[in-house]
Amino acid sequence: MNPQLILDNVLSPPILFFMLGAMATLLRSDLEIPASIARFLSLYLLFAIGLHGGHELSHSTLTSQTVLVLLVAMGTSAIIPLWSFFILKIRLPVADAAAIAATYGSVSAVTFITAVSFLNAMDISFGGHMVAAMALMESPAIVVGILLARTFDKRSTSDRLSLKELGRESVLNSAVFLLLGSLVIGLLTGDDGWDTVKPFVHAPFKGVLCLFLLDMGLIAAKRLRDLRSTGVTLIVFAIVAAVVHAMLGIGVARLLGTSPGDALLLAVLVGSASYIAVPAAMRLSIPQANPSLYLPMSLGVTFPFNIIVGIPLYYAIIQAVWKTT
Amino acid sequence: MNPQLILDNVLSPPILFFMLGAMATLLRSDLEIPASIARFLSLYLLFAIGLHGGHELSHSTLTSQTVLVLLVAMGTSAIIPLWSFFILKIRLPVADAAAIAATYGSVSAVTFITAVSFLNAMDISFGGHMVAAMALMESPAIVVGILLARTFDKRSTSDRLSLKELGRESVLNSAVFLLLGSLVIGLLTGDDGWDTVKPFVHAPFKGVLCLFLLDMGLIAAKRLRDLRSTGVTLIVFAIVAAVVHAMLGIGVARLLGTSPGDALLLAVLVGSASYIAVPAAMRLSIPQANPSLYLPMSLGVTFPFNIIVGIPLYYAIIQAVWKTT
Amino acid sequence: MNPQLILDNVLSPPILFFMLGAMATLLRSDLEIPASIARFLSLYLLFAIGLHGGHELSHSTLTSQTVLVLLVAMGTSAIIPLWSFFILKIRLPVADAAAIAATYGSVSAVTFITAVSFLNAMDISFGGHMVAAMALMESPAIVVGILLARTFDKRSTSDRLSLKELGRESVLNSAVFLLLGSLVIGLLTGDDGWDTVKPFVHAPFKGVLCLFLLDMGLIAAKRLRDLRSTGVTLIVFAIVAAVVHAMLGIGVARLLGTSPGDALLLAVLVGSASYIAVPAAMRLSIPQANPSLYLPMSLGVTFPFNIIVGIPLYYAIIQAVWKTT
Amino acid sequence: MTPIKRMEIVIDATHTPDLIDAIRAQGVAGYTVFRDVQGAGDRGVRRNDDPAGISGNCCVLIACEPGEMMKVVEAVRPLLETHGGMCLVSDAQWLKH
Amino acid sequence: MTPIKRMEIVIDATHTPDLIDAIRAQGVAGYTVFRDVQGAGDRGVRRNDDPAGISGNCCVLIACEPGEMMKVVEAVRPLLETHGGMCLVSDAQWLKH
Amino acid sequence: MTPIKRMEIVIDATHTPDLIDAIRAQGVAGYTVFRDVQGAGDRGVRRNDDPAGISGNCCVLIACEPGEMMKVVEAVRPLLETHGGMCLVSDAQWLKH
Ligand SMILES: Nc1ncnc2c1ncn2[C@@H]1O[C@H](COP(=O)(O)O)[C@@H](O)[C@H]1O
Ligand SMILES: Nc1ncnc2c1ncn2[C@@H]1O[C@H](COP(=O)(O)O)[C@@H](O)[C@H]1O
Ligand SMILES: Nc1ncnc2c1ncn2[C@@H]1O[C@H](COP(=O)(O)O)[C@@H](O)[C@H]1O
Ligand code: NA
Ligand code: NA
Ligand code: NA
Repeated sequence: MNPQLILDNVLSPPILFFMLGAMATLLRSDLEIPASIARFLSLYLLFAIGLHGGHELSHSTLTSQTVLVLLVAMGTSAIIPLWSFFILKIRLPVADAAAIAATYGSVSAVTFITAVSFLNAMDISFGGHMVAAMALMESPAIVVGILLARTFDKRSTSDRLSLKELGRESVLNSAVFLLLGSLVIGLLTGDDGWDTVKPFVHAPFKGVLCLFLLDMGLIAAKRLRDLRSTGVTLIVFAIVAAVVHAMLGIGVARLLGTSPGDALLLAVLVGSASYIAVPAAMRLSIPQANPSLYLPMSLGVTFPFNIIVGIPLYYAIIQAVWKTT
Repeated sequence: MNPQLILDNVLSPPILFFMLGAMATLLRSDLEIPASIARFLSLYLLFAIGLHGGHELSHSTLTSQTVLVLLVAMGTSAIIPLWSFFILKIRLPVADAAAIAATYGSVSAVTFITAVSFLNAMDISFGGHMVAAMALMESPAIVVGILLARTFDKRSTSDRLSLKELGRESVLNSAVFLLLGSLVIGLLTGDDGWDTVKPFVHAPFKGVLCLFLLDMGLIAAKRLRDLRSTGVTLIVFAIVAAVVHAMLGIGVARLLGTSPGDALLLAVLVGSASYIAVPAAMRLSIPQANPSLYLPMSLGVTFPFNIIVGIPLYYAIIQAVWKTT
Repeated sequence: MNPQLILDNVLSPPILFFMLGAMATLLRSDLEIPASIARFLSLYLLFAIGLHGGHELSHSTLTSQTVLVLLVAMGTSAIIPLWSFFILKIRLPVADAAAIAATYGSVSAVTFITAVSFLNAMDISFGGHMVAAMALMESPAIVVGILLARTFDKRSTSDRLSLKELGRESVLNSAVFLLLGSLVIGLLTGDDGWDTVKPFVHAPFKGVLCLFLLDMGLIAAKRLRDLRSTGVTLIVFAIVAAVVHAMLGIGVARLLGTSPGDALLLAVLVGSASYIAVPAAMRLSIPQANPSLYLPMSLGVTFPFNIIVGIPLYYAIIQAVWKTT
Repeated sequence: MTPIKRMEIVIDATHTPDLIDAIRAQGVAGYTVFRDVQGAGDRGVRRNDDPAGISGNCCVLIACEPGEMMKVVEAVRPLLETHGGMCLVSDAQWLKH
Repeated sequence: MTPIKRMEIVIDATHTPDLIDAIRAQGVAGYTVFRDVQGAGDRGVRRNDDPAGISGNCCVLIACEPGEMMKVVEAVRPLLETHGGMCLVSDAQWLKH
Repeated sequence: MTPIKRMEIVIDATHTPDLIDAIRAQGVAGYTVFRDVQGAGDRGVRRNDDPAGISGNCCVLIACEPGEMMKVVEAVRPLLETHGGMCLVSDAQWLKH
């Protein structure tokens, strides 16, 4: 594996700002991004990713391979929580195990974007349908997580939970809704629509991402500090799950015969964990689960691991595999 | 009338985001734009419209027709509240009637912008002075509304109200002040000034508008829900007033012999109702008036009606009229 | 001296928006920028200036003159507080004198940017290392100010103050940290990094500056009002210090043989006073000092003086001096 | 001025809508909500800083008739049991206007 | 610690400057303002979400001498009559420092 | 419900972390923080509007055992002496859940 890849990845402004934020927390600087701004930056990113993805989709033809990739992506999002749950249940209460499992079944949009930047920087192409894959991977994990909690511990889920509620949590969740809505609007309005919004959602995207990652660095370092007190097992899980799931993603991509670019994106989707949509849904529907477990794991461990080490690592593996066969 | 026009208008990103926001409210998604962000987006829009309008003005020559259009625009803003007041007074207390009347005399900057986008998308030209017309239409309605309230019900207006206060409410009102101030700065600094601010106020404008309209959709749907309890009469007024006033605008434009583009903008100005400047002024100077009447009417009914149905409808009429004569 | 220079400077959008903001306060308009937005705009400016400066640095070669300029800049930042302190101590308590002294030793990033715009508008070149000079001038003044307070009045500084704390206040202070961090990231990522962030930090910069200055105008006028009650001496100090220090900057620049552009920037750095980094540090480490003295002086007097009158005045002097010799 | 019970409830921002539904169901029509509140308690520090918006609290202030107080308390209790938070009750005078 | 009256007033954000002028006119120099407060009462739900900024409340906290209390209440009353809102008064101890 | 002391402290936003350290050092693990609070007092008007962020206040609400109250007060007092602010203490009932 090529250490240059890791270095190049680390030396990009988004990653460096993430590290600057983490440093600010560790050195106890009083740097802070106002909460409403941070929330807006994340709305902006979802809005921009959605529109961009929708526009890409409007150009791509629906081949059977594309459909297969989408189905497989949704499938992994539904299956990953299953084994994660049973492994986590050995040590943790049902509610916590289910919430963490759902978190790891789902995806991190910002990890995905970082992988896209990585591919762009190396001039490697990838399919426009991968954003759709990402958008479709949020909901199945939420549904499976809730069902697991409800099956193994009735009291752990919110009383008002019905099947209707279930659909609602997984699709009307603000992050999922904005992402899917923007995707559909991008698809419906095609090139004409894209031309009007492009100067707002495309050109400044990377810069906004830097500021967002600065904030994520601030937060991730705080969460990591919180997590230390809970013991090291969960930290290990957060890294092992990332790598194992990414390998699964790579394996599946190989079987489907995708391009190396699509393979990296699939690896990153399968290997990443949600820290916006799923935590918000879990807080509502599995209130017994402790948010200071599932959030810090995905935000403080898996996320930094993936964007700093994971992406170049997975890509090195993909290069090796795609070459040999 | 051409249904394609409505469809094309609806299929533009701003309108689709408005509808996405409304859907989020109706389906009870927890999507929310932080209040400080929403306020900032609206400051940005006023700032951008003002600078753009000022720059356009700095290029347009002051013909007698231009002056006439500006005077007529201000005139309608002062006269509309009169009849609206007497009609509304049949059913409503003086304070409410006056506040609603003022709201409908004034204009909605975002409706105006949406009409401008509509014209741009269809490659129809219009005069740079129309932004000035818009900026000048806020204040007269405020003054007339306050005077009506004070004449017909002394107790309804704020005690501290003097003539000086009156001028203040109508010109120093934050929305009016920022719009007029930016307009004057755009005019004073001309092309050189415009070049420095353009990348911030021009290129990303449409994208910001989408986010703002997403928020407006969220809010409008909530207000509409609130309004249902007050009875259907006011909803009917909110639509009829839009259409009747727009027809008045078209008629006046025809008499003045403007271009079809200017006619649409005049129709939209006369036919729209304020939901920023005037409500803020009414809350201060006619505190007895119920804000849960005048705000929902303009924000929840007239605004969506105009941007979705009104603009293409008015334009179809203009096409018909301008062709026949 | 050429009055045209002042006029041209005043007729630029940023300065006009500053004046619009001040007018809004004086006329008692209710115009207001939400606090979280204002904080974000100032984070954005530091982030953008830092990245821009880092990118410029990555292109400039480190000559002995450059190094000399940086050292001198840091030197003035450390020395100015000394005499300022002893002059101010005649009238004021030790804590206040030390805090104001530190404020004037340090720099105002926005004054610096305004001078850069001024130079750009007149097509005058300047060195990329000047941003580094600015970034390096924040900390020495903070350290000297704290040491002065501690030497002359033990009780005035915060108990927890150790040498380690001292370093922390001066470097981990959020404004200094973000500026230096962005500078380093800009330097590390060079042209490739710059290309990805440029559309966010470069093109819209001037427009954001206008909005920020609108807010600064609102605030500066309020502070000036507050300051009137404290007596006119401090207002006089705030103007005299600006001019005297700027002259010092010009003198030093002449001795070092810099270009006129660099001379203006040095004058503006030496002549300006901090209203973000230093006040924040003083509040923490010299809590006895009254923030309603040091903040209004720099924000309400020195800042407007420099951006409106100072910059063209200093430049006129530079032109005269550089011509004669 | 009349005597009144002043209740203040700090709860997870995510569950504030549920809390409001619960008190409305008891006939309480007046309340005030403070958003974006941080804090610490049994469940650790809540910094209101994560992008999912699940680490913030809200504080809800309710002035209610002394007679209504207990039923509001009982409506609130199950929510606090599941989600954590706190509820303080004190005496105050209400300015009739 | 000395006994003091603790007043908290919830009023329309738009009219908060008037409220502050009114209490200042009574010689009250100390107060604390909480912005962007939501709520519900006789005049319906106030979500603090409209672009005109007229659907938000502020909460003003005033600690004043027991002797001053009634004149502050009387200064506040007409504002609440016209604009709605609420005013609670309770007893507290003030930490002299 | 058990009797409890309700303390509310308004302090400079800049010094809020120090305040929290001070009360934590007294063993207080529960508190609620309201950010971006404006006000006026002996040190003039604090508008929470400057870019350095030094003109804003925070309000910290602490519910603590009556027995703990005095030691918290004593921990808070030196901070208020140096930095200004205010501290009110009143009685309340805590809903056990
Ligand atoms: N003793 C206390 N005093 C003030 N606020 C508290 C206290 N205990 C809990 N809270 C608030 O209630 C929230 C949830 O508390 P908990 O469920 O105990 O973690 C905390 O984040 C605080 O905002
Ligand atoms: N009983 C109550 N308890 C708490 N807050 C209230 C109550 N009644 C009114 N309020 C607050 O005062 C505002 C105005 O009340 P009103 O004028 O009754 O609509 C509401 O939006 C609430 O924030
Ligand atoms: N009497 C009071 N009532 C309410 N809040 C106060 C009072 N006095 C001071 N404060 C708050 O405490 C902050 C600091 O007060 P001071 O140190 O007296 O300037 C003020 O900005 C107010 O927010
Ligand atoms: Na995953
Ligand atoms: Na109108
Ligand atoms: Na200086």
